Amino acid sequence: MDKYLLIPLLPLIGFFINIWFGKFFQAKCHWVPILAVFGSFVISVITFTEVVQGKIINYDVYSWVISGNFKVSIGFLIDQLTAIMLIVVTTVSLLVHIYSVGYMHGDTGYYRFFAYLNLFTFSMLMLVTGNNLLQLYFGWEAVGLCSYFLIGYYFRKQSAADAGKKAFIVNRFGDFGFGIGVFMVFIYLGTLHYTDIFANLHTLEGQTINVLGYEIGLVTLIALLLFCGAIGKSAQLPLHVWLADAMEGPTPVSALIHAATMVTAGVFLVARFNPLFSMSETAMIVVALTGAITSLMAATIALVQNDIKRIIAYSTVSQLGYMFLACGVGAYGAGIFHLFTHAYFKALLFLGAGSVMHAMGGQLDIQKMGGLRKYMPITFWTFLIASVSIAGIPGLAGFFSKDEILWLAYNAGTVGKIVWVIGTLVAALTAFYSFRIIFLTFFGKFRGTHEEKHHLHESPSSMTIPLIILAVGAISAGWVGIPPLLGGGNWIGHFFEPVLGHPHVHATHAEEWMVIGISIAVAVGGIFAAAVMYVWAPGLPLFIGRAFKSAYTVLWNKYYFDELYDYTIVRPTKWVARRILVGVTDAKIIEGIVNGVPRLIGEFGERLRKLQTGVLQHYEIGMALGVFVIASLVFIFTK
Amino acid sequence: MLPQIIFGYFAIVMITLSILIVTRKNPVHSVLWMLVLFFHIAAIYLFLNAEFIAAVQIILYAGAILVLFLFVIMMLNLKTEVSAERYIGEWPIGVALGASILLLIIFAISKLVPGPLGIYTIELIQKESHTKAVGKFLYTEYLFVFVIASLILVIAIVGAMVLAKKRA
Amino acid sequence: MQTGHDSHDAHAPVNTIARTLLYVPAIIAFVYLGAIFSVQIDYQVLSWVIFLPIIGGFLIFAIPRRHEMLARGASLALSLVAFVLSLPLYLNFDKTTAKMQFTETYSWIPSWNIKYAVGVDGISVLFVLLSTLLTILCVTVSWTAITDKVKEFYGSLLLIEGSMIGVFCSLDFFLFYIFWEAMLIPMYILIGVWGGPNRVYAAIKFFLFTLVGSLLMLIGIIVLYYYTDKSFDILNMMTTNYPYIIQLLLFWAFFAAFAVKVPMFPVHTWLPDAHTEAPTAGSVILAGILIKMGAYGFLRFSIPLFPEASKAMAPLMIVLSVIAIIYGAVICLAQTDLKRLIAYSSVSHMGFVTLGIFALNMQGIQGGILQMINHGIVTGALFLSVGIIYERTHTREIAHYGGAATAMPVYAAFFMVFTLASIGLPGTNGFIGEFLILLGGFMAWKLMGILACAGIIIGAGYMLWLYQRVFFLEMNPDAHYHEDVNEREFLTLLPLIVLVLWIGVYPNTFLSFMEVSVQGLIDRVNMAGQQQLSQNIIEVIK
Amino acid sequence: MVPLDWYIMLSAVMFTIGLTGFIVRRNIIIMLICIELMLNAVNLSLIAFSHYLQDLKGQILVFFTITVAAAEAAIGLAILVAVFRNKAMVDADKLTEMKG
Amino acid sequence: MNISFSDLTPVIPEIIVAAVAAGLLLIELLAKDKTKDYLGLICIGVALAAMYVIPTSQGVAFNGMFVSDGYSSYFKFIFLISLVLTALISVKFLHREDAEYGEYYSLLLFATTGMMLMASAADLILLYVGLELMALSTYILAGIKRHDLRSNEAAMKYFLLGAFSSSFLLFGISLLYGLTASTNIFQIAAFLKDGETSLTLIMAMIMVVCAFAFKIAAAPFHMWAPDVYEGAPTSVTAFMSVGPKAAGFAVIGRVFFTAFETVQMDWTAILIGLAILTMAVGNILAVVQTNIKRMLAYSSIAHAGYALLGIIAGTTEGLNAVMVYLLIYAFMNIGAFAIVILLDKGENIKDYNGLSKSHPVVAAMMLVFMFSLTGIPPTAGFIGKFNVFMAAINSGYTWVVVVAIFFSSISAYYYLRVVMNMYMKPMDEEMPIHPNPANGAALLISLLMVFVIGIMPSVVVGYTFQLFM
Repeated sequence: MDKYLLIPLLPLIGFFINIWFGKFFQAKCHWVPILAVFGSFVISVITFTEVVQGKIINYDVYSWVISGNFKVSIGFLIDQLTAIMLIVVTTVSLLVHIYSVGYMHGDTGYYRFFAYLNLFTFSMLMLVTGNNLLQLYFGWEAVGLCSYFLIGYYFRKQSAADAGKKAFIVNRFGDFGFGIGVFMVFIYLGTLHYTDIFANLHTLEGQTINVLGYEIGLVTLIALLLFCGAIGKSAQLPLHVWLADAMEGPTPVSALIHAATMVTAGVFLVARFNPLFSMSETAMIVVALTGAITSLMAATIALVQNDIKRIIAYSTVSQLGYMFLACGVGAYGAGIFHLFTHAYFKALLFLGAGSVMHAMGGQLDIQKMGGLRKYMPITFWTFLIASVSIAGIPGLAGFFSKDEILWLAYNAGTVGKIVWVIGTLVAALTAFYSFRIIFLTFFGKFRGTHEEKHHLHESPSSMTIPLIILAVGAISAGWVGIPPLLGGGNWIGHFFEPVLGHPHVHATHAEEWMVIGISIAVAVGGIFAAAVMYVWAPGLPLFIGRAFKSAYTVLWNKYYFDELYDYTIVRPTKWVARRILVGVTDAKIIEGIVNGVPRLIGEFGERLRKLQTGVLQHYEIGMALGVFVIASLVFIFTK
Repeated sequence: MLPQIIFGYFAIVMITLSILIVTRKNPVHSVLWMLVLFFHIAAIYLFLNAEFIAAVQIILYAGAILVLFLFVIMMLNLKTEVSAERYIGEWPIGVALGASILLLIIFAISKLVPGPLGIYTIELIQKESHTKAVGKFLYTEYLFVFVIASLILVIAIVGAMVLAKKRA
Repeated sequence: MQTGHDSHDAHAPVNTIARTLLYVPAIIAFVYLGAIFSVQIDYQVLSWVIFLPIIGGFLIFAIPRRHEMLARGASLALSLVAFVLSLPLYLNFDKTTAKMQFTETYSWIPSWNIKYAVGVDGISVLFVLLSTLLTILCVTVSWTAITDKVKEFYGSLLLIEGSMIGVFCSLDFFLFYIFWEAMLIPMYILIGVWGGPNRVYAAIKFFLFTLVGSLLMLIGIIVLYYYTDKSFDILNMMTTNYPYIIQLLLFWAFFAAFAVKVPMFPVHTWLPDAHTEAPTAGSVILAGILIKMGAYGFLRFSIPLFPEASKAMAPLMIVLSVIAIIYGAVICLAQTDLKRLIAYSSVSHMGFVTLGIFALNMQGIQGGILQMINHGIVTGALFLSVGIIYERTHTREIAHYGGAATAMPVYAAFFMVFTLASIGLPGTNGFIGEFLILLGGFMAWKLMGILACAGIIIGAGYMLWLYQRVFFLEMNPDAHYHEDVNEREFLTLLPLIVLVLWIGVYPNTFLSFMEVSVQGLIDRVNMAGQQQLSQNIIEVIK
Repeated sequence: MVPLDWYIMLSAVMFTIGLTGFIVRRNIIIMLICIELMLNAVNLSLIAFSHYLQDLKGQILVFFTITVAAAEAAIGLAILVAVFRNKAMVDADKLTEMKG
Repeated sequence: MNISFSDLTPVIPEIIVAAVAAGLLLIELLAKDKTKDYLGLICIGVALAAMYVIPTSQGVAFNGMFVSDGYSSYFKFIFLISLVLTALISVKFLHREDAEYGEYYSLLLFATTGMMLMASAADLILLYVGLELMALSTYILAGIKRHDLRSNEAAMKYFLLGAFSSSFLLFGISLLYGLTASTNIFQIAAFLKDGETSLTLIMAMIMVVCAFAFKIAAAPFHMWAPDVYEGAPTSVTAFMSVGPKAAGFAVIGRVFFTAFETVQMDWTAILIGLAILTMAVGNILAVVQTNIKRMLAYSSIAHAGYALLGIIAGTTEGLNAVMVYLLIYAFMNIGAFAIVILLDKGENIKDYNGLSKSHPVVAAMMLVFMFSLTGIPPTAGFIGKFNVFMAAINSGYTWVVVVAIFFSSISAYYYLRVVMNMYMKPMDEEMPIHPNPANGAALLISLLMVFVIGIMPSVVVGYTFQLFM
């Protein structure tokens, strides 16, 4: 047995052990999952070192589905891209597992929670390690399932149950396109294995297909269809609506699934298919613009929200948009680099938020917090590090990856310039809302109830240790990608080159300095603005809110996307189901005929029955009439 | 010409009698008109060289069947019935139907081409006497049917007894 | 917050699982030994599997009424034996040939040239196995649910089993028809006697619907008989070429029978009533196998017998399938009755099956067959599950449920797996089938393939919503769940879980059975000439 | 010589008169008489045919018809008596115990 | 002209039956025994004896007037089987109904004689006499409960309409005679073959068709059937619904296929119309019935419609199918009536509510008969239908079969309603039954044959094929 096989398999085994026997282990049931993930982590690290040394692993384990010329295997492709993903997934997963020991302590479904986490880890690993589209699809759906389970973990709560369902179904919309994309890939390339796909891609060049009367390039079409999946999974416009609701899940889940790993699968997909995307300019523009607009939209929403997790969630959407933006301008390496750093600081943000919630007894509203710095210093400092990182203050992880993206976007022609402007704007907003959380939560006076205040405490070590480790990551993860300009070697960029290529840079150093300068400036500006509004002039937000009431309302209601979908899709569908299909088609038309014919026959029978009067003479008339009719008909027709 | 005139007489009388039979209110009258009709029929049979059948017609029909009818009519004592409505409400339909069927039959008969002539010419029958000819034919060729006819008469007797017997 | 139930939650299922797992080795040993035994002895596999349940069913009718346990035990034993006897079909099946296997031929009605001829090929063999398996589960799930007229119930069940297997094995059209129709009688009784409140209406509706359809098929069969020089031999019929117009007419005659059984839109309305009102075992049989006979009929008869007509009519069939997929799925959203919802979901799922079949390519047909098996397993399992909970709560109204996951966690887990399989999550069997079907469908008819994909979205919607309403949220105070699944119920569902995952993870076990046979079918279709239904229609849906 | 057609026409007319009477009359006795009338009409045509075809089979059939007519009359009247005993009327259209 | 004994061989079965029929009258008169079960036994014995001699008594007798061939023998079997079954179900029933007249069995035998003569008749005169023998016997049988007004009414209606229809037959025969100067169907056929078709011939044919349509209760000549079936004693109804109907078909099969061969096109067209009308009327009216005897009467009308399909086919195969159909119909229909008789009050369909609870075996048997009448395999009813459909389709009348199938599906509704009442409705009150060995035997035979023919149709199908070889 190969050790690579163990990477996904260990968590799977952990899942099965825990789901069957978890109850026996009672409070000790976290050990099996943690060890399983730890095992995966260790093997991932080993694998990573192998990949760094240049080894590419690509082999099939067994044939999964064979149907005619359709052959797909379960197999592994571990290259640079996968290796990074392995590291991200296993580290964050391991830390979240450990964190959960403290966070979920005493919960009824403790064993269940860990089982799901394990299952998720397995699925995510299957997703990233697969060497073909179908396996990717398998992982894709499986992580969605785990997400469903974990969002709806508190299934007794209506909102949690709804949120889980919503996440699943919204994702299905994305997968709809994704699935068709997979079909198209198979139909036009005859295979779903990455290597074969990429080897044959050139055959697609120049082919067009007629879609509803429009000639569309085949490559573009396939790329966009695959991108549909990415949109769903990575919560991009217009399918982003599920991610904020997904915060109904336990916080570690948000950290693992809805920040660090699963939601980045879309980015991974686009990066994985970079040869395909690169062939179509249209697709690239769509990706870049989608990313940019989503990023802006989410950042603006995050400005006004009060729910700590939701703010972070919108931040995640925004950062994911960033990654797509990167991919869209051809900077796949930068995108994945951002994915890598984002995993740490965003997981850290969530876990920190979890720690806060833990202390606040489940309170999420940052307006009701304040001054927590004193009560939970570790949480404060780690949270601060993450915020600084995400805000893009130089030296920390977030700065390098974000800067790389902005710089490469700047380089990428007109579209690049546009998205660069947006990206820079978003960077400012990011800094603002990140520090808005910091200031409202950890600074100032405590605004909660007395009991809450009494209850405030630092979290147990099982929670703080992961925070610290992640903080280290949030600081240092970016150091692998320090650009040459700043004296680094951009190691990670070179590392990715064989898989993701490297965009050509035309601009000068001066321009690069300018980009860096602007981004630092907006970051600092954002932090400053936050400080002004939430520390020095606390009345200002209220004033601005009043002054731009309509804009505020729109943002507060998240651009009314939920309502839009509710009124355009959910309600009409249910209405059609209830009123038209059940009420009319089935009940009236089909059943009308089905029951109507017998009724008609019955009524006709009752009529006919009247003819059978019992009066002998009438029978005779019947007979004579019979003779007459037969004879006359025959006479007429024999003539 | 004479046969035609005689036939004309018979035809008119028989049709009139038939109509009388079916339209009389009192069944006894019907039966009596029927009796007259039977004599006319028997006479026609004589014209058609079937004197045995004519005799049977008188003996059996007039002598037996009609008497039976009369017996029953007397037995049932139908005073109330006589005053009741004669025809069913839908009688025009019946009449129309009857007329239509008559037309159809006449239409069909008008195209009648009789079959081949047999050996029993008038001369042969007259030579052998009608009764003998019929008898020979009946007791040889149709003996079996004759026997069966006896069974019919048996069940007629049995049936009449079974059905008309008073409550045991 | 659920402390009242937490202790319950914490211990009872654990014990159940622990105790139940003790049975598992015994079951494995039984099946293993049975397999060894049945493979080694030489017997007429198909005849035994067909007639053992039928004769057994009649014998069970003869059991005195007071011996209820005897009737139950006997039917369990019979169904188990039938299952073991059917194992050689799996173990000794030659996957490399498209020919009929395990064939038996005896002269039956010489004057009409009718033979008793049975055999299986890759298309039918799995259904036999599925039938024998599901029957066992039907017996066990009804163990305590049926308390009235016990022997009649089990007798009918076994009669249905035998007839169903007969349908799948018949190689003589007359024989096929006999089984096809004979099954209606016990099924009618099963629904009508042990069903829900509206059972009588449902039973008669079921009967009349199917009867009308199959009578038209009967005409078709007779016409074929004279076209093939007075022979009911199916294999012989398949090698005959019929004039196109005859093909077309007969295709529709057969369509009437098969479409009703499938059921395709718009002749589907018997199904919600029948499924809903039938007792659990009846629903399982109906959903699990009976409605497969329609799709099987398309595969076994319509397509190979009338390849040109099938090709020409395929667009229409595809459109109907897609309508069924979407219609069935959307209408599920409006259902308030647990079984009715699952019943309508069957309409949708069977739409996938017919879509795959009439895609007329390898992926589509293989996917279609696999999806039939899958649907048999999954929907069968869902109905079994509903039966299990119905036995506790005595209500089918979804609104009367809620919070079942708290009271019955193990049950909830089972139901979840089946739900996921039903919505085609990768890793479960539903995915493989649906994927292949959609792939095949998409390859053949792009627009229709896309629309069918939309059905999957709605599928997730209604199933998860159902799951939420039944299992999530606070415990409904009106619902009396009593206890989690017991050993019997656990063991009833376990084999289906295993199959769900087995097919999901390694479908080749089953796909390989049908590969060659399906290839033969496709060759037959491809060789046939092309007759176009109407260019316009094709252009619209392409 | 009277043409054969005339006899047959006469027979047909009598037959249909009997038929019409049978249909329109309410009294069962009259209906029975009408039956006899119809049979006589047929007999007439049979005898005519027999005569014109120079064949005796027709007359044989008439012979049996008369026999059957007698039997029918006997049985019919017997049934009538039975009916009359139970219901004391002889109207056919009042026998409507069973209908529909 | 001498009649030698050998000439009588073909008639032996008829002679046996008729002789015993006459003898029974005497026996009944002389015997002091109060119960008259033994008469029924004699009946059965006679029937069995007749069946035993039928195979050996083949040939033509009385100058070709009487033909005993495979065709007639098969029908005689049907008559005798229905006689046996009727006798079996009558034995205790008559006692219960207070109608235990010795003449009953005698009349049954006479009626059977008449039918047998009809089946064998090759001469229209014999045909007419045989028909009247049968008809008059059945009139009496229908009214044999003389103190019961319903029985009287049934007899009256049956008699008047029967006499009416036989006068049509007679008129038709007379026309035919006038056309051909012959009453022998073979001679008629031979004569007509050369000449051209005249309207008179068609008129004669129409008259004959109508008369026999009356006997088989084909619409619109069916209207007597429901009333008579309902009013007559149930055992007589069982007999009437099978025997005279089969006899009518026997005659149609013989006369129409030979004598009217030249106008086959015309009578096929007429029969198609009649068949469709018959199936429609029978099935649609049966749906709305509440009395099971009446329902079975309409069902019997409908079945005549199906059987006509075989005649319409106009082939030997079609005739075969009709024969098989009628045989099967005899078993299943008398079986159903046997159940009606078995119950204390079995006339109303509501009486069957919950029967499966109180009398499961009885209910199960009724279920089988109902499904057989519907035509669901593996019962015999299916084989019958299948057979006639096959014949009709082979002759190209597929569309008629489609119509038949439509109406056949309607029939499922009312048959299943009985099953539904028995199995799916709660019991209103415990229904007493009157089991007795004779009825039990009839039920058992019917049930067995329904299954045996259903599963091994060769038993009856192969036989008819041999008959025509």
